[in-house]
Amino acid sequence: MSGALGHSATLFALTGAALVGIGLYGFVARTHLLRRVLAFNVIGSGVFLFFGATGFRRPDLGADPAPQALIITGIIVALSLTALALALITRYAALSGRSSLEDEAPDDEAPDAGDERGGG
Amino acid sequence: MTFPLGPLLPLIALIAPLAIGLLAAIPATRARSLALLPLAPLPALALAFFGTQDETTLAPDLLLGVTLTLDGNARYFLGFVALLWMGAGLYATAYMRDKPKIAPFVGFWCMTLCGNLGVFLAADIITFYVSFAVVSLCAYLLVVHDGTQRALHAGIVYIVLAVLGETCLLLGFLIGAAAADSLLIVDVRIALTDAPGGEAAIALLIVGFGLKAGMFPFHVWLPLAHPAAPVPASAVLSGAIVKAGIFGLMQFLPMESGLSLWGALLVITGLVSAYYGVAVGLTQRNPKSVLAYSTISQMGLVLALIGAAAGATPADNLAAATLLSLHHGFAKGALFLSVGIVAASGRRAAVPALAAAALLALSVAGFPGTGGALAKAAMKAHIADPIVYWLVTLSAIGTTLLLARFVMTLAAQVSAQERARPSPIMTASFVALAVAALVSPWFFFTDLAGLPLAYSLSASSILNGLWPVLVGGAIAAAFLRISPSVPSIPEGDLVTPVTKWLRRLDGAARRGRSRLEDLPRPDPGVLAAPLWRAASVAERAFARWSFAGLLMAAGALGVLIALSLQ
Amino acid sequence: MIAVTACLVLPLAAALAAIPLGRRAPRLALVAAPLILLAALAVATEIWRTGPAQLPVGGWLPPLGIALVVDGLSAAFLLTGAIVTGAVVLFATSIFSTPDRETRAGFAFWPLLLAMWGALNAVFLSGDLFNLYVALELLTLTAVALVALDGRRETVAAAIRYMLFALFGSLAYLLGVTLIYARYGALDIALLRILAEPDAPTFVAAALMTIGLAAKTALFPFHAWLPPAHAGAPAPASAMLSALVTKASFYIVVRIWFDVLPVAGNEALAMILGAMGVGAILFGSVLAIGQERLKLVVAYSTVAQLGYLFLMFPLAGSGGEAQPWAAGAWNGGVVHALSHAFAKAAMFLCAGLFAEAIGHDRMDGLKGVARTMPLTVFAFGLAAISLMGLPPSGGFTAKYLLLTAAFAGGNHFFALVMLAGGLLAAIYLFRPLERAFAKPAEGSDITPIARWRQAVPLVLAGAAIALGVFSAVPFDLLRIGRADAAQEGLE
Amino acid sequence: MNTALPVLLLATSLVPALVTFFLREESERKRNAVNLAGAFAKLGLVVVMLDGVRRGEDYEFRFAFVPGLEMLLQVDALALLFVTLSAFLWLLTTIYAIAYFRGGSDLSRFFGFFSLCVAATTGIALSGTLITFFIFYELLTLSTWPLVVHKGDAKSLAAGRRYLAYTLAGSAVLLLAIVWLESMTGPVEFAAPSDLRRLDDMTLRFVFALFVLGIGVKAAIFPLHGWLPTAMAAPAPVSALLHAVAVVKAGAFGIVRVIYDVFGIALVAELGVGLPLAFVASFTILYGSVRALQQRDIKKRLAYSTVSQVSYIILGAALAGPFATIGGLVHLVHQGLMKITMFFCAGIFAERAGITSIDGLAGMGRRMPWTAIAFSVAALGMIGVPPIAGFVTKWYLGIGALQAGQTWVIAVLAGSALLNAAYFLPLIYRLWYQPGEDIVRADAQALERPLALIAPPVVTAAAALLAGLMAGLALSPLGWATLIVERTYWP
Repeated sequence: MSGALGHSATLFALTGAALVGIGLYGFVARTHLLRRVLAFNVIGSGVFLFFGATGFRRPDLGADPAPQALIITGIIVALSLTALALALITRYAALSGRSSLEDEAPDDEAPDAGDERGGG
Repeated sequence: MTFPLGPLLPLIALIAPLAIGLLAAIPATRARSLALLPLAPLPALALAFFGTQDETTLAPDLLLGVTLTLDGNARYFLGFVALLWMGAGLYATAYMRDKPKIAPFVGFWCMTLCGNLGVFLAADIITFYVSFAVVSLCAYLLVVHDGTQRALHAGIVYIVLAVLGETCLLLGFLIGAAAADSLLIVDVRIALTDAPGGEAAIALLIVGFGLKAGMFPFHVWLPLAHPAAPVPASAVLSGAIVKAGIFGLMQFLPMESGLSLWGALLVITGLVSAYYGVAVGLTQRNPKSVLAYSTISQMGLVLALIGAAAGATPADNLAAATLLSLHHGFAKGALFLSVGIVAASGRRAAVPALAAAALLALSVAGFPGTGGALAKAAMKAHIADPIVYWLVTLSAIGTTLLLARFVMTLAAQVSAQERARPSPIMTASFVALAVAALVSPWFFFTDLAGLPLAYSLSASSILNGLWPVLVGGAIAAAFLRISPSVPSIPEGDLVTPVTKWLRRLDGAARRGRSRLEDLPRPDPGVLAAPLWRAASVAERAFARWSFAGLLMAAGALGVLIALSLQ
Repeated sequence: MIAVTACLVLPLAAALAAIPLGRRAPRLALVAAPLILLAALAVATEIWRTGPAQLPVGGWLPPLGIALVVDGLSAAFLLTGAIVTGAVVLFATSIFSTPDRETRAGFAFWPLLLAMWGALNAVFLSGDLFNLYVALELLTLTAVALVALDGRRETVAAAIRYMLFALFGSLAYLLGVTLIYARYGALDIALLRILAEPDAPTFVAAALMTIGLAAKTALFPFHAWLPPAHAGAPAPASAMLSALVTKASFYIVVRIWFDVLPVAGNEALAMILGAMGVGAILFGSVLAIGQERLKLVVAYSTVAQLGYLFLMFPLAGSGGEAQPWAAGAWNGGVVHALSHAFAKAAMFLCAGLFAEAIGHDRMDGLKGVARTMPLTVFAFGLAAISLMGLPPSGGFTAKYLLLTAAFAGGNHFFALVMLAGGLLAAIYLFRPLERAFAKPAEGSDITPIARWRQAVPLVLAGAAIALGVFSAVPFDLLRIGRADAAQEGLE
Repeated sequence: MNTALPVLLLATSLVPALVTFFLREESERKRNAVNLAGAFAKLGLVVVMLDGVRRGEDYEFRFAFVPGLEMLLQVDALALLFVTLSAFLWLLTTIYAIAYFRGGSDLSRFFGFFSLCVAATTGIALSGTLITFFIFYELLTLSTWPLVVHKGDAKSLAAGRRYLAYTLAGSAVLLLAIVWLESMTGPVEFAAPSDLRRLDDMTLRFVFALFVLGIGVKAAIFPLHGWLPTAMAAPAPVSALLHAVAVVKAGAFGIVRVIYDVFGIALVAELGVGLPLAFVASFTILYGSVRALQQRDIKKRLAYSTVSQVSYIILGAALAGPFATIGGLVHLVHQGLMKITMFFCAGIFAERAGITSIDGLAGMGRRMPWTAIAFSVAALGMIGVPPIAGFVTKWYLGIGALQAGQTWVIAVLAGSALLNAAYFLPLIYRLWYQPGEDIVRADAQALERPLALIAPPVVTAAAALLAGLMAGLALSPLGWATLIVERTYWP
C-alpha cells in the first residue's frame, strides 16, 4: 500500500465506512425484523466497498485483484444469509403475527416513531 | 504362632475354667459341665501348692505378650481363692441343679474364675488389666443372674461403678507404663514414684482398686450386689473377687519409696470404711446385706493395714494382710453359704448351722483360739502407730456387734417346713470352708505373720483378742433384743440420693436439648431465590437484541482500548 | 494428503447427494459417516507420524492461493467432530428416518447435518482467515436452519434471535479480515504470523474479530441466544450445536490469538476474556440451577462450560518452572473443549431420549427413570461427571491443568472460580440425576427405548471419560505443531 | 509379575462392577456369582501380597496419565492394612447384602456401584501419588451416592443431597490444596516425598489446613460430620460397609497419608499443626459420643459413634509418636471390624424384626441370640473392654500420647470410654435383661434366617475378639501396624 491513497480510493473507503455506520444503527436500533435484514445488507455492501477500496495500489499499477475475488464470495454468502433470514421472518410472522420479536416493542411504539405505520 | 515358653501349669490353670465354661455352651454337655464346676480351680490349687516360685511363663501371641509368674503373697492368694471357688462351686452344683439358665451361670462362673486367677498370676499390666476387667464385668452377669428387679437395679449400680473403676485403672496403668516404658508390673511399680503425673496415677489406682475392695465412698455397689447374687456367687464375690482389689493395691502401690501421703490417706479411709460398715450394717434386716457391710468393714481394716505398711517394713504388713484376707475369704464365703443352708433347713436342722455360723462370726471378730484371732494378732503386731492400733482393736467390738446382728437375722431366716434339710453337698462345702477358715491361719501364721506360733498363744495376745469380743457380746446381748426398730437405711445407702440427683440432671439436659432443636435452620433454597430472580431479569435483558447489539459494539470498543494499552 | 481433501469433500458431497435421495438419505449418511471418520483418523495418524502439513488448494501457494493446514490442534478437533457427528448420525437414523412418508424435518435434517459436518471440517482445516469466514458462515447457516427445524413458534423465534447475533458476529469478523488484508495484504495464517506487528489497524481488526467470534461462541454477555436455540432444536441437532458449532468459533479465536496475532495480545485483553469467562461460569451455572426443563439446564450448562474455555487466555503461559509437562492452560483449555464436546453431545442425546420416553421435557417427570432406562441414566451420569470436572474424566484433566496453571501464575481468583464452577455444576447436574434415582411416581408410564439407541450416548460419554484416563495420546497429538505462544502466553 | 498384581487387585472389584452393570435385573445368580468371585479373588490376592510385602517385595504399577503426571498404584505395608480390611469386609458384606436384598429391586445397579465403591477404596489404599489418591477419592464419592439414594424415597434423596453437598465441597477444597502444593513442588509421590522446607511456613500451614479440611469431610471430623448421621437412611449393607469402613476410613487413611507421606512427621511438628489437629480430633471424639448419647434411633447412634471413633485414628496420626501411630493405624482395622458388626446387627434387627429404635431392642437377646451376642461383643469392644480389640487401640493411643507429652489426651480417652459405656451399655442391657414380650423360643429360629444374613456379623465379631486376644501375632492388625511403623516411619 504505497503512500497516500489516490483521491477516489479514499472516497470509496469513507463511503464504505459511512455505510457500515448507518447500517449498524438500523441493525441494532430498529426492532422491525425486515428493517434489520435491510440494515444487514447495507453494512455488507459498506464492508465490501471498503474492501474494494483497499485494492488500490499505485496509480500506475492496476488494482489488486484479490479483494475483488473475496468480495464476490462475500456477496454470495451475504445473499444466502439474507435468504434464510427472510424465510425465517416470514414464517415467524405467519406463526405469531408479529413483525418483531416478543421481547421488543414494535417500531411504531418506539419513541421516535417513523412517519408511516410499521409494516406487517 | 510362637509356642509359649516356661512352665505350662499357670496357663493350664487359666485355660481349664474356660474349657469347662465352653462345655456349658454346648447343649449336649451342659448338664455335665455343672458337675465339673468344682474341679475348675483344681489346676490353680495345684499350682499354688507345687508351682515353682518366681518363674515366668511367656505366651507372646496372646494379648500384647502374656507373662505369668507366681511371687510370694500371690501364692497364698491363689491357693485360698482356688479353694474358696472349689467350695462355692461344690455348693453351686447342688444349689443350681433344679434352677433355669444353667448354661449362662456356669459359663460366666468359669469366666469370672479365670479372670480372678489371672489377676494373681499376671506379671504384666495388660494381662492384669484384662483379667481385672474380665472378673469385674463377668461378676455383673453373676449378680444379675436371678433377673429380679432388685438384682437388675443392683447390676446397674455395679456396672456403672465397675466401668468407672476400670477407666481409673486404665489411666493409672497408662501413666505407669509410659513412665516405665515396659509392661512388667515390677518396673511400673518402681517407675510410678518419680513418673510425671505419678501422684495422679497412684490416686487413680487407689480409687480403682479401692472401689473393687469396697472402700468408702465407692462401696455403695457392694451391699446391693452381694445380697442380690445367688448364694454361691455372693460367697465368691465377697470372698475372692473383693480380694482382687486388695491384691492390686499390694502389687502396684510403690511401698519401697515410702509414700507417706497416700499411706496415711489409705489408713484413714480404711478405718472410716471399717466403722461406717459396722454402723450401717447394724441397721440392715437381710443377713446377706449385713454380711456385705461386714465385708466392707473388714476390707477397711485390710486397707488400713496396707496403708500403714507404707511407712514401716512393707513386706511384713503385706504378708499380714495376706493372712487377714485369707482368713476373711474363707470365713465370709462360709458365712454366705450358711445363709443358704439355714434358709433351706427346718428349725431343728438349722441349729447346728446357726452354731457353726456363730463360731465363724467369733472367728472373724478375733475370738482367741480361732483362725481369726491369729489373723487379727498378725495385723496388730505390724501396726506401729498407737492411735491406729487402738482404733483397730476397738473395731473388733463393732465387728462382734455386727456379726451378732447377723446371727440374729440369720435365725429369723429358718424355713417354715419343720423337717426341711439342706442337701448334704451344700453342708459338706459349708463345713469345708468353715474348717479352712478356722484352721488354715494356724498353718500359715509363722511365715505370714513373721512371728512364732507361741506369740499367739501368749497370755497377753489372748487377753488382747478376748476382751473386745466379750464387750461386743455384752452390748449385743443388751441392745439388740430391746430395740429391733432401728431406722433401716436402704441398702447401698448413698446410692438413692445420688440417683435422684442424676435423674434430675438428665431431665434438665433433655429439656435444654429439645429447646435447641426447634431453632429454625436456614433452608439454602430460600436464600438462593433473590439471586435466581436477579439472574433471570438480567438474562431477559441480555436476550433483547437491541441491548445485546449495543453491548457487542461496546465490547469491541473495550477490546480495542485494552489492546491499545500496549 | 487425500485424507485431508476427503475430510472436506465427502461431507459436502454427501450433503448434496442427500437432497435428491430424500427418504433414503439416512442410509447414505450411514455410509458416509464411517468414511469421514476414517478420513479424520487417517489425517490424525498422518500428522502423528510426519508432523504438521500444509496443502495448497489447487497448487496455488499463499498469499494468493488458499492453504489447508493440519496440525495437532486441528487433527484433534477433526477427530472429535467426526466421532460426535458419527454418533449423532447413528442416533438420528432412529428419529429422522421415515421410510413410509416424507416429512419436512426428515427431508431437511440430513443435508443440513452433513453440510454442517463439512463446514466444521473446513473450519478446522483452513489456514486462511477468509476461508475461515466462509466456513463459519456455512456453519451458521446450517445451525440456524437446524434450530428452526420443527417449525414451532418458539424455535423460529429462537432461530431469528440466533441469526441476529450470528449476523453481527460475521459482519464484525468480516470487517476485521478486511482490515487485516488492508494492512498486511495477506490472509494466510502462517504468513501473517511473521508479518504481524502491534499497530492501530491490527488492534481494530483483532478487536472486531474477537467480539464477532465471541458472539458466535455465545460467550457471556452475548450468550442469551444459545439456551432457547439449543433447547428448542431436536436432540441430535442440539447435540451438534452445543458440542461442535460453538467450538468452531472458539477454535478460530484460539487460532487468531495464538497463531496469528500473539504479538498483538496483551495482559488487558487476557483479563477481559478471562472476566467474560468468569461471568459465563457463574451466570450460566446460577441460571442452570433454577431451570425446570432438562434441555434448558443442559443448554445453560453449555454457557457455563464455555466460560472455562476462555479462562485459557489469562492463564496461558503461566507455566512456571515447576511444570514438567507442556503448557498447562493451553492444553487444559483444548482438552476441556474436546471433553465438553463428547460429554455435552451425550447429555443432549440422553435428554432427547428422556423427553421421548416420558413425553415431556420437565425434570419432575424423570422420577424412576433409572429403573427403566439404566443405560441412558448411566451415560448421563458419566457425562455429568466430565462436566463437573470430577476424576476420572477428561473434564477433570482439563480442570486440573487450568488450576495448576492458575496457581503457578499466581492468579488464585480464577482457580477459586473454577472450583466454584465445579460445585455449581454438581448442583444443577445432580438435580436431574437425583430425580432419576428416585422411586417412580405412580401412574407415570415410561415408554421403553431400544437398548442400542441408549448405547449411543453411552459411547460418547465413555469417550469423555476415556479422554481423561488415557489422556497421554491426545496430549502428544496436541503438541504437534503447537504455537510457541501457547507456552509463553499472550503477555 | 510385580507390576501386574496391583492392577489385578483393582480389577477384582472393577470388573465385577462393570459386568454387573450390564447384567439384567433377573439374572440374580450370575450377579451373585460374579461379585462373590471378585471378592474371593481379591482376598486371595491380598493374602499373596501380605506375604510378599512382609518379605520386602514391592509391587508398583505406573501409568502415564498426562505427560509428567503419573497414576501410581503402589502396594506398601500401610496400603495393605487398608486393603486387607476392605477385602475381608467386602466379602462378608456381599454375602450379607445378597441375603438382605433377597427379592429387592434395582439390584444390578446396587451391586454394580457396590463393587465400584470397593474398587475406589482399593484404589485409595494403593494410590502412590496425590493425583491418584484424589481420582479414587472422587470415584468413591460418586460411587457411594447412588448407594445412599438406593431406596429412592424422599428421606434417602435428602440424605444423598446432603452427602453430596459435604463431600463435593470437601473435594473442591482438597483439589485446591493438591493443586496449590503441586504447583509449587511438582507432582507429589508418597514414596519419595519432596522436601517442602524451601516453601514458606505460612503457606504450608494454610495448605495443610486445606488438606485436613478437604479430607476431613470424609473422615467426619467435627463441623464436617453432618452428612454421616443423615446418610443412615441408606440400606443396612450400605451403611455397614460404607459409613463404617470404606468412606470414613478413606478419609482417615487420607489424613494419615497427608501427615506421614506428603508433609512428613518432622515438618508437621515443625509447623506446629499436629497439635491443633489433635485438639479437633479430641473434640470430635467427645462431641460424637455426646451426640450419640442423645439419639433414640440405633443407626443414628452408631453413626455418631463412628464420627467419634474415626477421630481416634486422626488423633493417633496427629500425635505422631511411634505408639500413637500404631494405635491410630490399628484402630483403622479394629473400628472397622467392630462397627461393621454393629451395623450388620442393626440391619438384621431392622429387616427381620422391624426394630429401628433403641427401646425396641428390649428382650431381643432371647429372640435373636446370635445377632444379640455379636452386637454385644462389638459394643463391649467399642467401650474398650478387654480382651476385645478396642482396648488395644486405647492402650497404644494412651501410651503414645503420654510419650508425646500430651497428658490431656488420656483424659479424652477416659472420657470417651465412659461415654461409649454410657451409650452402648443400655443397648446391651435392653437386649439381654429388659423383658420384651415373652416370645416362644421357636420364634427365634424364625427370625434368625437366612444363615447368610446372620453369619457375617458373627464372623466379624469373632474377628474383633481374635484381633484383641491374639494381638501379639505378627499377622494380627497390631502386628501389621507395628511392621508399618517400624519399616517406614521410625526405622
